[in-house]
Amino acid sequence: MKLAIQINEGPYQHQASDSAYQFTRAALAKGHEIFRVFLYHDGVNNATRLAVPPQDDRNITQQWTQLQKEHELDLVVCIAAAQRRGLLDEDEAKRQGKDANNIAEGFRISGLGQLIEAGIEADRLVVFGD
Amino acid sequence: MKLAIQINEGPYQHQASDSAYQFTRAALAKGHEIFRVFLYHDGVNNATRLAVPPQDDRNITQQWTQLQKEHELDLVVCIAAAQRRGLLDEDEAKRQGKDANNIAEGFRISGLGQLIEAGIEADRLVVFGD
Amino acid sequence: MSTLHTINKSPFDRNSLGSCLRVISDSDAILLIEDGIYAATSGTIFSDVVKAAVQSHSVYVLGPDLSARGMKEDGIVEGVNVVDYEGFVDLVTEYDKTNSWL
Amino acid sequence: MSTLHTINKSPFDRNSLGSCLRVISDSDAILLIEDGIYAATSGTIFSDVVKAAVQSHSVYVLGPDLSARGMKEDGIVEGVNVVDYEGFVDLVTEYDKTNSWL
Amino acid sequence: MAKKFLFVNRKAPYGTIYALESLEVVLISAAFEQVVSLVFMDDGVYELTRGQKTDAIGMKNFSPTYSALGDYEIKNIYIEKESLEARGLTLDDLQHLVWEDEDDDWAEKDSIHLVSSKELASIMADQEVIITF
Amino acid sequence: MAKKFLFVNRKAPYGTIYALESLEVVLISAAFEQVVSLVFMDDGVYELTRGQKTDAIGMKNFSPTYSALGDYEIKNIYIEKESLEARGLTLDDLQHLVWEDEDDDWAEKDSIHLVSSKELASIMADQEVIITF
Repeated sequence: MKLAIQINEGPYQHQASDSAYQFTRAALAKGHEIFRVFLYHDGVNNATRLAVPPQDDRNITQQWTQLQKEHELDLVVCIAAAQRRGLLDEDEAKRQGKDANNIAEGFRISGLGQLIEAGIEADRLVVFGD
Repeated sequence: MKLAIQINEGPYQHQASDSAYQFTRAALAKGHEIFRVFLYHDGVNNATRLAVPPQDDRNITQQWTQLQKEHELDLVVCIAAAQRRGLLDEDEAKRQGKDANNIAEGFRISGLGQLIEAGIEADRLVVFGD
Repeated sequence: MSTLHTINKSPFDRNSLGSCLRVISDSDAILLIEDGIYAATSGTIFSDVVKAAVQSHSVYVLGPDLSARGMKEDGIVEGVNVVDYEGFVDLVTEYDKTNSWL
Repeated sequence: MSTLHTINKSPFDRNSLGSCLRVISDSDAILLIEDGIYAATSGTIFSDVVKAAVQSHSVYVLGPDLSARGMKEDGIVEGVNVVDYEGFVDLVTEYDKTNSWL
Repeated sequence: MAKKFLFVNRKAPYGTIYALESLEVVLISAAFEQVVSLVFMDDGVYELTRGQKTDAIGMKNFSPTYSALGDYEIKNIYIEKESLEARGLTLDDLQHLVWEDEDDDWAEKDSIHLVSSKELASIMADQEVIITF
Repeated sequence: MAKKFLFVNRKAPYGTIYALESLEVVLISAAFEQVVSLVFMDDGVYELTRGQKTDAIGMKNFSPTYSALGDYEIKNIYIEKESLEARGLTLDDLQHLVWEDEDDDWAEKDSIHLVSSKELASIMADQEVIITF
């Protein structure tokens, strides 16, 4: 089946991203297709490449990046939510006149329409949040 | 009186930082001293210089930077919380081997001890969060 | 159209389970995850709510979240079924849609 | 040592007001801010809780948060005092310490 | 084939951003020609109160945007009666949202429907995608 | 002059980070030679349950760290009875936290004190700084 995932909270503060990651791995292991993972609200903060969690803890962003590589996941960061919270890619940084960007490998920034499209195209949408 | 402030949530998602800002301005206007503003948990995300909120909305980080300039506020970002969440200054970025940093003007990164010190030195500690 | 309702909040902290139960349909099921798993434990002031829910609906609890919090599978309300993440995925596909009570 | 307790959550959403009232001391006061202001409004299922609290404690509500949410000052429980951010600062200095029920 | 989307609003405005960013999703959804419905229940009913004035908290008042929903052809707006009553509110305390019926000489019609929990249950059962904020 | 610090833990572990980051604050506070007390109430009592196993959720099990509190001279740990009872728990369900009394030939003594809401009220009243997580 085609599943879509929405994540509403940032890494570590809430379990949302961890739960979504475990769910996504289990779905892939069972042979389901993940149509898209959409990061909304503070969920956009899962896409930063600047985090340095303690060595004995998981690195949430790297887990997603790794899963993206293995399964060509479509990890989409909502542009409106990202702009508010300071999550930028190179193009966005240029356009906004910012001197740095912080997006991690494997994520792409796009519009809210991508969430609605996921709702239309996927057989199921599962939301993780606070 | 000497007041200290703690902020536990990031910008926009919760009202915490807005409430803390309005409270801090009112306290300064009444002649109180703000010993320190300590950013903990997701509160560290208030210190990013990469945010681009909509033009008709407030820019939370810039509000704090401006207030810092006017009143020489001590805006401290907790280093442990910041590392987890990807908020870095130039030194931290170098030490961690990261190719970018995202801290805004007027904030400094330091240890959790700064919160305890604020509790000891200030006459009152007021916490804003979720 | 059947619905899988997920609840991720402790019933002691928030009322999402109560809201869900107000508008749940006969063919729907409930899955307790994250801090929502405490609703499934026996002997609490909310156990009766869950006991009643089990009479009319399938109620599931995510085992990994139970274990993480030190809650034992033999200490949960009778009739609540324990599933792992694979079971979570199966439930999502089995019901026509999912409603996450965030 | 007197305490100013701040409550920033809607009583419908979370139980922080209830927890605060369980351990509050006689000389303490309560200030409702952010979504906590809904507890101060009349005619709700929580109004009686606040009416009782007003009998034994000073209860304040932050006016700016009331107005933002379209709640009128004449629609709040009798005995609850409206303050602005300056009043918030005064309360913090007036009581020996602050406890934020997050 | 259009899908039935339901957006459920359960959070008060301003204390958190969910109400505002939910509204942004709803407005975008209108461009996709799906069947869109909205529910306001629990603290979500507070999103629609009249007379919100946010100057003193320094935040943007986004409540006027709800009145644009009709222009976006979003006219299935359900308010749970039980949530309103628990909060001592009536429909008169909320904004009056309308849409213009093209097939009826552009007559203004109510978008808001007051429903019981029981009615809401069957409305929710009928949906294909539900996003709760 | 040492101040009386109280850290109040009200949140369940793992669902949010507050319990873990609260513990980090508590451990740091020990270095400042203040009078430190801890309260576990509401869902905070769940932080101390025995036998937490986090492998299957991919998070770090931080519950063993509580047993180090004694080594940091943190021995005033109060558990609210009403919160335990509402959750069907007893002290036997929680970790047994102890400290060693230097003045009593390093005898192991209980750090945990079960208190009623009323007793807790006077403990809280007695503090100079309270941080609630």
